[in-house]
Amino acid sequence: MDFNHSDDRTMLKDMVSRFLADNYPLAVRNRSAESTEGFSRDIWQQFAELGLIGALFDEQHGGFGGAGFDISVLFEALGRGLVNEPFLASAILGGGLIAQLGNDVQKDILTEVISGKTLLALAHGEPESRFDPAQVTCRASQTDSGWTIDGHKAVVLNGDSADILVVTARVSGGDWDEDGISAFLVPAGQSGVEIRGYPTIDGLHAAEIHLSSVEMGGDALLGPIGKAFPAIELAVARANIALASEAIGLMDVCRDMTLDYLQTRKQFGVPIGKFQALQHRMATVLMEIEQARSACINAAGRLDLPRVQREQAVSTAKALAGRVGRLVAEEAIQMHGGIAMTWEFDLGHYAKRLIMIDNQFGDVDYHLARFAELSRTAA
Amino acid sequence: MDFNHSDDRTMLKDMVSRFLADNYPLAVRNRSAESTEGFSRDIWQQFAELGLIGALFDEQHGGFGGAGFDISVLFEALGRGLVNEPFLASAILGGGLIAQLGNDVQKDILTEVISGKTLLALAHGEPESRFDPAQVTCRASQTDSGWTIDGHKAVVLNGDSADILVVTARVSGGDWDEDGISAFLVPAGQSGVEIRGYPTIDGLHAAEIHLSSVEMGGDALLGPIGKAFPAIELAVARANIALASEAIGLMDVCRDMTLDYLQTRKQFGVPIGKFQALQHRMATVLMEIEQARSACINAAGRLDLPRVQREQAVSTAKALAGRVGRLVAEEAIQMHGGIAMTWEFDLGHYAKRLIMIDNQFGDVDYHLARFAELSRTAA
Amino acid sequence: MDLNFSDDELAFRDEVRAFLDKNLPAALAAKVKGGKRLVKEDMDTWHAILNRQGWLAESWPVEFGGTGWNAVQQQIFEDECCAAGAPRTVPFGLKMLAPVLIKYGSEEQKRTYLPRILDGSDWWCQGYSEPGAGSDLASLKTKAIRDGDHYVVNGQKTWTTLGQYANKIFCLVRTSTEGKPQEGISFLLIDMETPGITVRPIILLEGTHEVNEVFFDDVRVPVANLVGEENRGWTYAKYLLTHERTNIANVGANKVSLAHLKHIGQHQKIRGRPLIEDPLFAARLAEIEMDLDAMATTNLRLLSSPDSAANAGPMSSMLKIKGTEIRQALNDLTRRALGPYAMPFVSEALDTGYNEAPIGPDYAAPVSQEYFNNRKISIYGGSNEIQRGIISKMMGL
Amino acid sequence: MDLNFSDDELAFRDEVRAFLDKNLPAALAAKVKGGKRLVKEDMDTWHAILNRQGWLAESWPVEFGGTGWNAVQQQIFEDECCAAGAPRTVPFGLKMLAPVLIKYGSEEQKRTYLPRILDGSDWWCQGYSEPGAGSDLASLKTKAIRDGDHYVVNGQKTWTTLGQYANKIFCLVRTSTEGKPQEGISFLLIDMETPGITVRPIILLEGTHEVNEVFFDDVRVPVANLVGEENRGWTYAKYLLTHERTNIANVGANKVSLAHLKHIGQHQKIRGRPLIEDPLFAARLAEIEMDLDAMATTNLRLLSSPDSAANAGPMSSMLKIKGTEIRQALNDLTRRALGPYAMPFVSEALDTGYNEAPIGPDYAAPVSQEYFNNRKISIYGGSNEIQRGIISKMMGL
Repeated sequence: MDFNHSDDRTMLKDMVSRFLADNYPLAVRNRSAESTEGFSRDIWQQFAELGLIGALFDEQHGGFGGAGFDISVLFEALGRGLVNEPFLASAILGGGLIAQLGNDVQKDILTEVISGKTLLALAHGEPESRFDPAQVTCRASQTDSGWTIDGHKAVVLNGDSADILVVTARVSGGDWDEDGISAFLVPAGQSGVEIRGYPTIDGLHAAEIHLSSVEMGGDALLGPIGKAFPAIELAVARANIALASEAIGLMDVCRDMTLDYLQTRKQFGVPIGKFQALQHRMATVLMEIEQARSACINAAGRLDLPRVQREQAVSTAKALAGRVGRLVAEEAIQMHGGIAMTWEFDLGHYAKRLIMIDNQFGDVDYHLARFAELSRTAA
Repeated sequence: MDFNHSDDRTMLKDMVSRFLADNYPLAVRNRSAESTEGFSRDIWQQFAELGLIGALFDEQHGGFGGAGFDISVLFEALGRGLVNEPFLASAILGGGLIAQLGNDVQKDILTEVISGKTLLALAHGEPESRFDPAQVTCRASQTDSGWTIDGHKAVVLNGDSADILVVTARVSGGDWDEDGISAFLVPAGQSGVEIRGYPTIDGLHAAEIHLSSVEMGGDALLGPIGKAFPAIELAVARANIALASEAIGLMDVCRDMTLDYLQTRKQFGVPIGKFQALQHRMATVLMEIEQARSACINAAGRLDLPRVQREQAVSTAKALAGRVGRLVAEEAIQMHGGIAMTWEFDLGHYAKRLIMIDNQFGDVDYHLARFAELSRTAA
Repeated sequence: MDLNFSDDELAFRDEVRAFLDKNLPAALAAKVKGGKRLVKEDMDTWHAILNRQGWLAESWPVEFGGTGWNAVQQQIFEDECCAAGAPRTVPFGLKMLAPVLIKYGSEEQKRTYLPRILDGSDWWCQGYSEPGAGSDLASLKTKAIRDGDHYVVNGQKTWTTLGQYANKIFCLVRTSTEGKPQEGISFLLIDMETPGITVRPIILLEGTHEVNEVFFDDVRVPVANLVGEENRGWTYAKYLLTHERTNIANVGANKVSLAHLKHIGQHQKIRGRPLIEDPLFAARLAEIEMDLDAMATTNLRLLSSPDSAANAGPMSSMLKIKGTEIRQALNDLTRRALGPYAMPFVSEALDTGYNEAPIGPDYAAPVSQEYFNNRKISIYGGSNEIQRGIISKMMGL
Repeated sequence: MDLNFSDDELAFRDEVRAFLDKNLPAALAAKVKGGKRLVKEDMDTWHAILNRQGWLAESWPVEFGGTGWNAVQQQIFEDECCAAGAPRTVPFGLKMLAPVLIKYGSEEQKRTYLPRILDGSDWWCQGYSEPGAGSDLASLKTKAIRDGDHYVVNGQKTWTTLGQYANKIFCLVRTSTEGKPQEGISFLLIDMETPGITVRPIILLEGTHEVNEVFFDDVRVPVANLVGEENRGWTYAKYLLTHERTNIANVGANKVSLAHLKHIGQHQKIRGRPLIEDPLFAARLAEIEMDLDAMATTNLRLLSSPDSAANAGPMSSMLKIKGTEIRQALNDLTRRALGPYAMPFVSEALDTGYNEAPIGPDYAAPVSQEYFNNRKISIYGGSNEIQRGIISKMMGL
């Protein structure tokens, strides 16, 4: 047992932190959040050059990382910086599926992804699928020349910037069957693909994507027909580790800002941090963050264990990120008082992202129920 | 709308409070809890003479009350006194069923109940029925001369003191069907009835009752064959109002004791009530008790409304009693510290009863789920 | 004890319903129910309609143009208005300044200002908080120095809600630095058009403009605009804080939110079945519904209690804390009910005249914004921490 | 970062398991697992077995007869002991007094007392709390006045756990009333058989006898029994409180409780189906299981952190608070799992030799008692409020 990060990961973390401190002030981030795509292409290129995208892929796919702890170390740092560039969409989700399912030709795309030249997005969720990774009603039918895809994909993260969409569609089975789901590579400009991008409340971008008789060649299919679910589940698992880790970074910032405020803001003649009621609540905040951090470590460390153990750890990390994230965001705002309610003060932006993480890939209740179901499977 | 109690009920409340203050010190109560039956026959007789049992029955049945607010006013006062005499078992549960289902001859028993001469108990719950009022596996089969009853009744409140048991048994249908349940009057001494009484952790008494081929005449049946469920549900509703009201009385005592302790106990040179963390928690305790009290008022006031409204109000009162009761009991102990952990100090005895109320006739989660189910029925 | 409305109360409720049915513009109700942004004109419209009916000043005595309704009637009126989708009236003149003027104002002030509140000539805003004086209001620094027939006011107020629409502001200002901090405060009425006043918007974390900073730079205010006595403003401010209890718990609005959340729960799906049938969601919803049902009774119970006047402070505090807790719990569960559709945020979609199709279900657009915006309700008007302090004092701690 | 046990750690775990398998008496393990009351003989038996193996003093240095195990090894040992149903060793001599003696005791004291702790000759109890000095330990009043070669001790200690079995007590006593209250405290070793000592049982709210009051009436204690220097006892007591961190979170015991709760959840039924399949129960259980799983890592992470020594105080506090919260949540959910069968309480059923059939399921008897008894764990050893205070100091508040 060893709870220290390897030197490589420590270096990665320090490098990202330094880069963000020097190049990524919140005002700049908020401006890029209001741009057409919701992030900065220029910064993205710099991230690529620093090797940050490569850190999310293993050597076999042209990267130099890709393990659970690579994800957690990087996303915790990205969270601290409130980074809105499309690491999750392009590398973890889109890239993750290609790395798992792609043939050699398809995998060539990853080189471009890692270099930041090509952007991916995973068009998987649908208007009624909520958090269920197996609910796919979008249809792909086999034709003489390949596939025709129809359906509506919802809240596709960075779907409005992607060059290539990884689209999931059902080739067989019922609406909620794990079996019968395939993934396809669909260029964003393909005829029949209609993309409506929009900002999100936490400074990201997403899109509603309508696919109407989108004709694709046979080479668009990723992996064996109808067998994409395990890869989707694993990509979602990695996404949840990323999100939970990002949440840890955000929580650390919220806690530090609040501690700082409690020490400097005076009311009734003393720093408000002298009020015992706030002290005790801050002690809870501190403890709970450490619990959420431990859950993240567990999930990252168990990513390669058998499915049930892996998924239970992932659900734990995400459930704690959701529960503790809400506690931290709400307490940070409450203890700051009015100032935290303003756009000009940094805290609110961190808080918005922290809360919204709970609405991505499963909220607290989803993961509680899922954990319980997995427990019964295991028993 | 009027939130004041009638003069009659105010008098009842004052009379009970005065009687208990004069005649019911906790030490005496605790001694009677350790007696064979777990309560005092002598005090019970005095309660009867004061008319307290009669207050739980309407005039038609020889009482002078029986409405929701009669139950709530009396049980709140009994809660404040930590009374362990069998009001719930004999008057609300056993008596309640006879009043609803009994024929004129059977109802004659109620005169004896109201005078305190006869004790009843409701033998309804079973080892696996938990809180489900429809789960009855105990069987009653019709014979030439009447009925034969077999089964095991669990945690029958004051089942070891009752003269007559009101036993529920299934005459038809499946284990969880509402239809097909009947209630029978079974003298405790009847052949085949085996009663094992025991104390409970909160100073009451209950019993496991085994019925082996208990032969009863046709006149043992209460009401039409197999149609006892609505009466059982209403008796349980009244029991839950009683329990929730008792909880309010207990909470008031716990709160007052704690406030008193916070004002007098000094640590670090000041009364511990000067510590803001405790102040804020006590404010929560105070508020939540008022919420639980409102829920009790609502349930008592809606007892005569149509079933769904009645039962939702009852579930609300009991769920809040459970949730707030636990908060109050645990906070009261925690704020007192070590002293509250001792037998000699009064608080613990109130806290034990307060917590155990959650384990009678439905805990918080049971009533949350039930409330939700009733909402769907209503929608 | 009787939880049912009396015949008179029922008749009153029917009268209110009939009025709303006839007079509340459908387009306005739709805006309110759809969570759209209201503009000044919307608020003015409803204000005028109520004034025409004589129902604008619920809590004022009849002699000043108020309704003379008792607590239960006021609550019925508020509940019905909420249920119908009426906008809330702007409280600064009607519910905050007016009670102070009625109790402590000069005859002249009452005669001048009360009618102008009713007919909409004046839009008042509140100048209490300052950057350094939030929960600790008594530490305020905005100064008013007597100069002949005027006070000269210098300083800054903040969190001035809807100040961008106001032509008048009532302020707590420091007129003395002697004694306890509370003792040197005065209550001044200031015309916003007086030279030296600057209003600067504060944009909230979710992008809305509700509150403002107001700067005072040598602003000359006639001495006649002092309410009551100099240096006694703290008393008037406290009266105001504890006097206004009707509707502090927001029961009517919370009931509407709950109904809306149930509607959402019926339309959101988990594996094709309504979310509202999911046991965990159903339990969370039940928890809030139970608490709100109890709250409605707590509210009326405390408002109509004979010793309510004596305990006004702690009672307001209880109602405020619990009311905000319930509202925030509703906002949070609504956010969760949406799943991923809580994220999209197209601000323009909340304005009238936005014609594009909604992103996701039509109820989604305002949800997250409301969640974040309503973090304020446990902070302003005396934070919930301050309220807990008031309760604990009342308990003798 | 590596969450897996190393080969060495795995080998150690196997060694512990093999030892427990062979040496832990089955009847004793059954008693522990069944929640039965342990008597002195049970504790003595296990103490002797561990001592024979040389594994009694996990945290002592090897030179004094300890194991020399690191934090991870100690945790493995504790977890395995819990899982196997071994009784916990009585901590007062082994884990509380011994570290103080090792760090601050005289050579003579170490030579005399440490072996006697190991071989069971001495059963120590703790004389810290007093009726007026609970959370505020420094305000203690029990006096020790020097009289030649003796201190004369007068006063009263309370909450003395298992004092009914002890032949020795280590006490904090006041030897000076000058300076801050902390400054006049000394650490004394007292033989319980000295004339003037009276032990009076305190019965807990659920009827058990675990703790005692100890009265001192002109008790003469040789000056040689002073640990360290006079008036420096507060330093030694604080060292003790912050030093002992292994197992403060009770991870092993909590895992056993969780497993037991799952067992109960499988056997309790709702409409014929296991309670554990009820969505609400399952969610409550999952919440605790998740928290415990995270806690296990928090525990090891903090224990094995390189800066753990510096942060010993706040770390212990975190582990203690969270550990007790999890334990109390488990106790509460177990109580709820039983439904009405949480009520019956036949005290004798917890004693060995009780032969009647259990009331309700066989796991029911100890559940409620444990719930109530474990309300103590957030009170004693520095209440959770005191621990939160320590954490907030560490955060600079």
